[in-house]
Amino acid sequence: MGLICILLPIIGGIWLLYKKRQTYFVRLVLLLHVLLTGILLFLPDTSWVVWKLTDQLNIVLKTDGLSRIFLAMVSLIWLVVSVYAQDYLEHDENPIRFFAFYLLTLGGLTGLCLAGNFMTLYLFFEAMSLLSVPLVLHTMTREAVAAALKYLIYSIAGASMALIGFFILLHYGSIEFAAGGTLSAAVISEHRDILLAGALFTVVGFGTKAGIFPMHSWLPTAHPVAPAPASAVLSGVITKAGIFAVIRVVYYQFGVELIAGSWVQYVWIILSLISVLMGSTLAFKEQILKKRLAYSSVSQLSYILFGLGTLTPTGFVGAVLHVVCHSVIKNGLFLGAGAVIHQTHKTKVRELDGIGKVMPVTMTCFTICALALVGIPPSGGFVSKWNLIAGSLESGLGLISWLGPVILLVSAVLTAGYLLGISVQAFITGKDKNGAAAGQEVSGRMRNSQMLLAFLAVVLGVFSGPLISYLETIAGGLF
Amino acid sequence: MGENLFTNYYEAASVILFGVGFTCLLLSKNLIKKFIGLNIMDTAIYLFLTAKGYIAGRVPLMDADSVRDPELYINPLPSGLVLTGIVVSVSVTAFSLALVLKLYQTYHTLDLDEVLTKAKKEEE
Amino acid sequence: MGNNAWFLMIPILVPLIGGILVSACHMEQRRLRQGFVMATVILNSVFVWAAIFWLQGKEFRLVELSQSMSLTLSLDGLGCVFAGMVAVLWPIASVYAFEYMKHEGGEVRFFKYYTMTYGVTLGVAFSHNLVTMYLFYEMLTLITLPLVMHSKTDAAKAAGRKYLVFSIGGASLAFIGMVFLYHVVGDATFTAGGMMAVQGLAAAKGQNLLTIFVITFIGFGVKAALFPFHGWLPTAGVAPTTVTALLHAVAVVKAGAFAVIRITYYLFGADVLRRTWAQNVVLLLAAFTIVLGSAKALKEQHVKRRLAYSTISNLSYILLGAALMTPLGLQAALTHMIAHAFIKITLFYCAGSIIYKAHYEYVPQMVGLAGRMPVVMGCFTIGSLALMGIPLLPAFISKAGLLTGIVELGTPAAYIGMGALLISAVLTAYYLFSIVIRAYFPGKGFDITSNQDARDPNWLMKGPLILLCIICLLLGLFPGRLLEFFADIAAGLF
Amino acid sequence: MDFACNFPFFSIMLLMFTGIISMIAGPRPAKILSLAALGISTVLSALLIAYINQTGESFIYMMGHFPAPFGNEISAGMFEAVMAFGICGVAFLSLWGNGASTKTDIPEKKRNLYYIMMDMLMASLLVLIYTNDIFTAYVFVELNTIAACAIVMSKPGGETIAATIRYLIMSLLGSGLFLLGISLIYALTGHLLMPNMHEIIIELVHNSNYTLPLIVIVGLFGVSMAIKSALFPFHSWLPDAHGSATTASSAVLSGLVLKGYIILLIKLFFRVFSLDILKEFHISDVLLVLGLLGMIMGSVKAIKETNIKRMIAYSSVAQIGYIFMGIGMDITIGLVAAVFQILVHMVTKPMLFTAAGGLINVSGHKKDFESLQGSAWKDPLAGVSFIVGSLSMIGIPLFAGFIVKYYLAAAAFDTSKNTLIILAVLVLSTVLNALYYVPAISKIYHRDEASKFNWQDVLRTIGAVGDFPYQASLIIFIILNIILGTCSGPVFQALEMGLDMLG
Repeated sequence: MGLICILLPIIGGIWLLYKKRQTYFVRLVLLLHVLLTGILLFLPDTSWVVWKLTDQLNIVLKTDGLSRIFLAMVSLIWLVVSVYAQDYLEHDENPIRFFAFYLLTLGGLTGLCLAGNFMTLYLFFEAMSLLSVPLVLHTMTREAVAAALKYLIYSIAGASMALIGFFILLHYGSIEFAAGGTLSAAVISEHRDILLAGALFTVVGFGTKAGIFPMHSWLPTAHPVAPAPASAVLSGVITKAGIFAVIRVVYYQFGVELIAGSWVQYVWIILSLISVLMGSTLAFKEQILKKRLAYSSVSQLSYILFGLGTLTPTGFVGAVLHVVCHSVIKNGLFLGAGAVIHQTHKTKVRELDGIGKVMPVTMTCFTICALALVGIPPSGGFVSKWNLIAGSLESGLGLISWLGPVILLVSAVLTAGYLLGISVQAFITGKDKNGAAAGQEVSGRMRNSQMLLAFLAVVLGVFSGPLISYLETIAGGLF
Repeated sequence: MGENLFTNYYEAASVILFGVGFTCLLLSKNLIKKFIGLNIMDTAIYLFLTAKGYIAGRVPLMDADSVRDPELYINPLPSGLVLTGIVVSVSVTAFSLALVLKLYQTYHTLDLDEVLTKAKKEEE
Repeated sequence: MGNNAWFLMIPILVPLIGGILVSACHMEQRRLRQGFVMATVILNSVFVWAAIFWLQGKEFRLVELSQSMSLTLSLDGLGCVFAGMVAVLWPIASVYAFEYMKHEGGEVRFFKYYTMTYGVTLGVAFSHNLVTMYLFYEMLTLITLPLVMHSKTDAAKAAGRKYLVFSIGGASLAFIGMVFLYHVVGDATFTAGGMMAVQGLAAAKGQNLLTIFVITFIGFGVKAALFPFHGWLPTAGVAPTTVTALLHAVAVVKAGAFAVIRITYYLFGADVLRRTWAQNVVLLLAAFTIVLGSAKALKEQHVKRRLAYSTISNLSYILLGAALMTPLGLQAALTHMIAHAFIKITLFYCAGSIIYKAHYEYVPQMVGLAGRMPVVMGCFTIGSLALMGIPLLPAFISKAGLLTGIVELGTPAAYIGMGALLISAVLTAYYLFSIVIRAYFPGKGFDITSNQDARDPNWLMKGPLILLCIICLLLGLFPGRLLEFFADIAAGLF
Repeated sequence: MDFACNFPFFSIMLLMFTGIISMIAGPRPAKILSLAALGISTVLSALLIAYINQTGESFIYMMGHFPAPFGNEISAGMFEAVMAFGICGVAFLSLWGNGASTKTDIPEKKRNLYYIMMDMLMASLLVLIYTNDIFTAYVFVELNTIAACAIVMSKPGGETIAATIRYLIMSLLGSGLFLLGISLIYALTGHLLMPNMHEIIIELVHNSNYTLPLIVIVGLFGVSMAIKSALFPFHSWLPDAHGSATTASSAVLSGLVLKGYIILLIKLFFRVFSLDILKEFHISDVLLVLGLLGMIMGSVKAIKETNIKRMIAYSSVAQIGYIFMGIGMDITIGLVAAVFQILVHMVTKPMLFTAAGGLINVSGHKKDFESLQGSAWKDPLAGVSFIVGSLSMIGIPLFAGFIVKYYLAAAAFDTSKNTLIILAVLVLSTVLNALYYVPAISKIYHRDEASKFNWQDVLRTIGAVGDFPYQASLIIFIILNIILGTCSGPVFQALEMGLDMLG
């Protein structure tokens, strides 16, 4: 079942690449994928060894709570964005290729979500990185190619850092995912330092995908050059793959009790806090719209890493929740930005005066998402951040547990600064700036998808109850 | 040291001679001179040998007809060696002079370096 | 003493004679020559496999050199690995060579030496003791020299000279080690787990022993392009691609690695060397070479030289594995030996086909080539992925082995090696994918009409390529049996 | 006093008388005579080897049965016997094999003189090997010098004469020093026979009198012999002499004559002095260093050389370096290795020269590599033996050179000297050897694609090129080389036995 779920988009993509089908084919595939995912959601937990390379190394697929959440998120957003993309790319010279790799990437991601052990995780992680490269360099401009290579290198570097952890685990424990970690107490007590080092490497390595300091610099380069739908999913979803991997490795492999209170945890949290602050300040200073969003991703993702780093159930819940919210929101934002660029070819923030007059829907959705990201109740962002902060207060890390929330709040303020500023510019224009913005509202499809995302952003906040309780059950298994 | 030199002046002289011959053999360009130097060198060594064989106040083994007791004679062996040596050096000298002659006929010079340069030219 | 052990001579002699015949009968007609060479090579591969199946453990003494030294052939597990690998690759490579050499000229000469090399390589694999291996090792150098200088250009001659100096130099370093073993230790027969005598000696004059080991390791490492003696390999890239592919990615260089494994595990013995400064020295050398090779490959714009540098770094993977001196390490080394052989020959053949068809030799020229030569670039991509160590492809298995072995050994030098491996993994991805990506995504304003003439080559070249790719994939998917076999070998040594 | 003890004396006398008789004989009889003499003395020394092997001890033979000092003595042991055997045999092969080229190179009326000189040369060499009396040694050194110069210059042309002159001067210098050394040692010991001198010198050293003069004497002997055997830096005369002479002469000169002096030196060191004394005087260190330098410099010079014969001559310098290195390590195994190297070089170098001669013949009597290109296809046998020689020089197993290298390196492990430096030089020189022999091979086997050459021709030429003796001798040389390379054991034991007979 899971295998079909993975293979479907991959085969679809390859088919598309060679048969050059019309794009309704894409939607068909995606719908099917959502359907399958839906079915998968309600099937019981399973674990299935697909392939035995050696007795140690094998490919395993499993479904559990975490994978369900991520899978649902991924597949849903993919569908939404694809709808938007069809109109966005209608004048593009080579939409087929874009969609092909779009599907392939989805395959990779699905595999990642369903991975049952470290080996599989690594496999699909690499696959997804490689397959998403074409999305980045789709426009084929010089800087696009450069950015793509940078993206590639950072991903590979991250992955190979993670490999260190992989092999240390392979030698000292097992690489199967099991809630609460796989390492026996004896091993931990014996090889503590090695294991901790491995854990740190792995976290930073996978964190690279999530743009953790000091491995963040690819993100603002790669995301903006891609076409808007691509940057949306890159920044909204694919980055979450890194988060997912971190969760898997930390909570399902090394285990909480190894890391809790160790120097690794401090390093981790401090790194994430640094990137939170840095990301939002840079975003604040950034003038190019998409770049600004990218920087904001850096900071937001580090919120999540921070939440995970607290190693508390609440923090965990908040983190995963923020994963979902942020992916919805950030997609919404990018789609909005994309819409603006698509219609007016304006990329700089200060060119956007009065854009709200000509593109009301877009900018409204943009604003809603912005508010959600800042964390205004009752949006999703609020709930997740609340949990994050609560988590850090629970964590009992002394100074950090106080410093963390402060930084989060500061960056929230900054967020408000760099996002709401745009909305304000867009709607409230000075009298002399009248009609500065030309062009008109985007087509129906694009509008709908934006609206849908904005709607989701709010809904997630209001009806977050069931999700939270579900997450708490998961977290219950981990601590 | 000083009277040392004086007492065995034969050796001193022979060493000096040897030096002269050696330098002459090595340094002078002219082939004839080289071989003269060689001869001087040999002579020096013969002098040395004979000096070694000489025992003060005795006579060489000349007239074998009137046999007296061997106490009166000098050590005959070095003399024999010297004779042999002289013969050898004479023959060597003859040979080398013949060579020089031949060389002069071909190259019309006695300077070895010139000869070699010419020989090289001949090769090309 | 097997009654039919003399059969071990056959696989060595057949190609030598065949090669001589090629030039003796002066086969100018291409069909005849190709038929003949192909027949010889395939026949010989059959012989090799026959030997592998029936003659393991047999030994055959050719001649006594002196009281202690004798030329003896025998076949053990390790030999089987090497011989088997060569026996599989040679026929495939020959098919490719037939087509490729058309535009190089001097085919008679080429195939003469090409065939003879086969025999000599097998000789290295079949050696029973150090002096025998030394003999074939030297012969290997001398017989591949004409292949390096094939084009007879000044560059080729210079390369040949460099190759000669490095190889002979390395061999004579190894010679010192050999003399030490025969003279001081008294024997140098390959015995699993190292010779007792050495272990006896290890107690007595350890330092001297270790020094000699390092010298010997470096000496044989020269053929495996170990820093600081790696320089010849890129220079030798002037040779025809078939040579570079088969010899300088597989036969010759692997012979070096093979020799290193021999001396480490079969003469000095891992137990004597493990956790000594000697091990650290060789580990660090290998690690440094790994990084250096990949870095240089990144800087290099000439495709073949880039691949050559990548060979340098990958060979040091093998040496690193060998230097770990743990069962896992050896197992990984052997795995990587096989894996890299197939992968690298694939890559080289892709490069060769590009040079052959499109006459492009530099990376920037290969922009948008994928449209023109889908098969070739496809194989190239698979090769690149494999070399990067993506799971389900062969190199991943060996890397897994290496890194686990490193963790197992756990000395600082070993962890440095781990760092080197990971760095070079990144670099590998970079220097290979910068080619692949450019080939598939030429970039804006790339006129599709350029490289019109570039086409996929005919089946004589395509066939081997695809076959090799398939083998790569199979190796990656079904490593089980192979690994077990290696594990058995390794188990015998500890 | 067995009859066999006369064999050394016989073979020497035989050669001398052959020389004298040849004066009245024509060229062809002269050749036959000397070949016969050489053959016989080869057989005699073979028998002598057998005899000594049986008795297991060396013997002293008084010429004309006068006791010293009136008659002078021959001392023959295994070492001398083996060397004599090698020298006579190789000389026979070189003369026999190169008869044709000798005929072309040397004018009709001089040829019998040439063979006379050859006889004299051989006789004097045998004396150098056998003699027990150093003054006799001196006399025959001079005779040897003259004869050698004669056979160099026997080939007309200014080049040879010039070479001869240089050769002559250098060797006369050498013999002068040797004579000086002799007279000094006589002055010191009052004896000319080696054993007697030995006793007295042991005594002198024992209560350390006359240390300085002794050092001077050893130095004089060392230097004089070094000059004559072209040890670096006294090698300058060698390439001219050996490069310009006719092939047979070059073969004999660098194969045998050089060795004669080294053998004499070894005898002096062993029978007059002893290893310990040499160690004490550090003369062996000097020899070692010079030997090492020679190994490098000779090869370096050879790499630059474009004239094939000169190249081979320079390689002799390097090979001599090997010998002195072996001696200089002043341990027995090193000496054995050195002596073995003497043998190996005896059989290898003449082969190379003969082969080179053949190649030169087929390529229009030109000696530079450009004109030699592809000559190996015209004379396959020469090509093959050149390859064998080169491989042996580089030190590939199965060939003699490998064994030598092996034992030298082995000695380096045992010696008290700096092992690593010696080994390093050994490695370096191996590389250098390869660096000029392999390109040479590829040159003579070079075949340009343009010239449509036909293998059948080559097959035909195998039998055709060169007369029978030429081919036969080449083949024998190859076989000898491989025998020395593959079953070195017995030879080695013989040499070891010989060396402790000397001491």
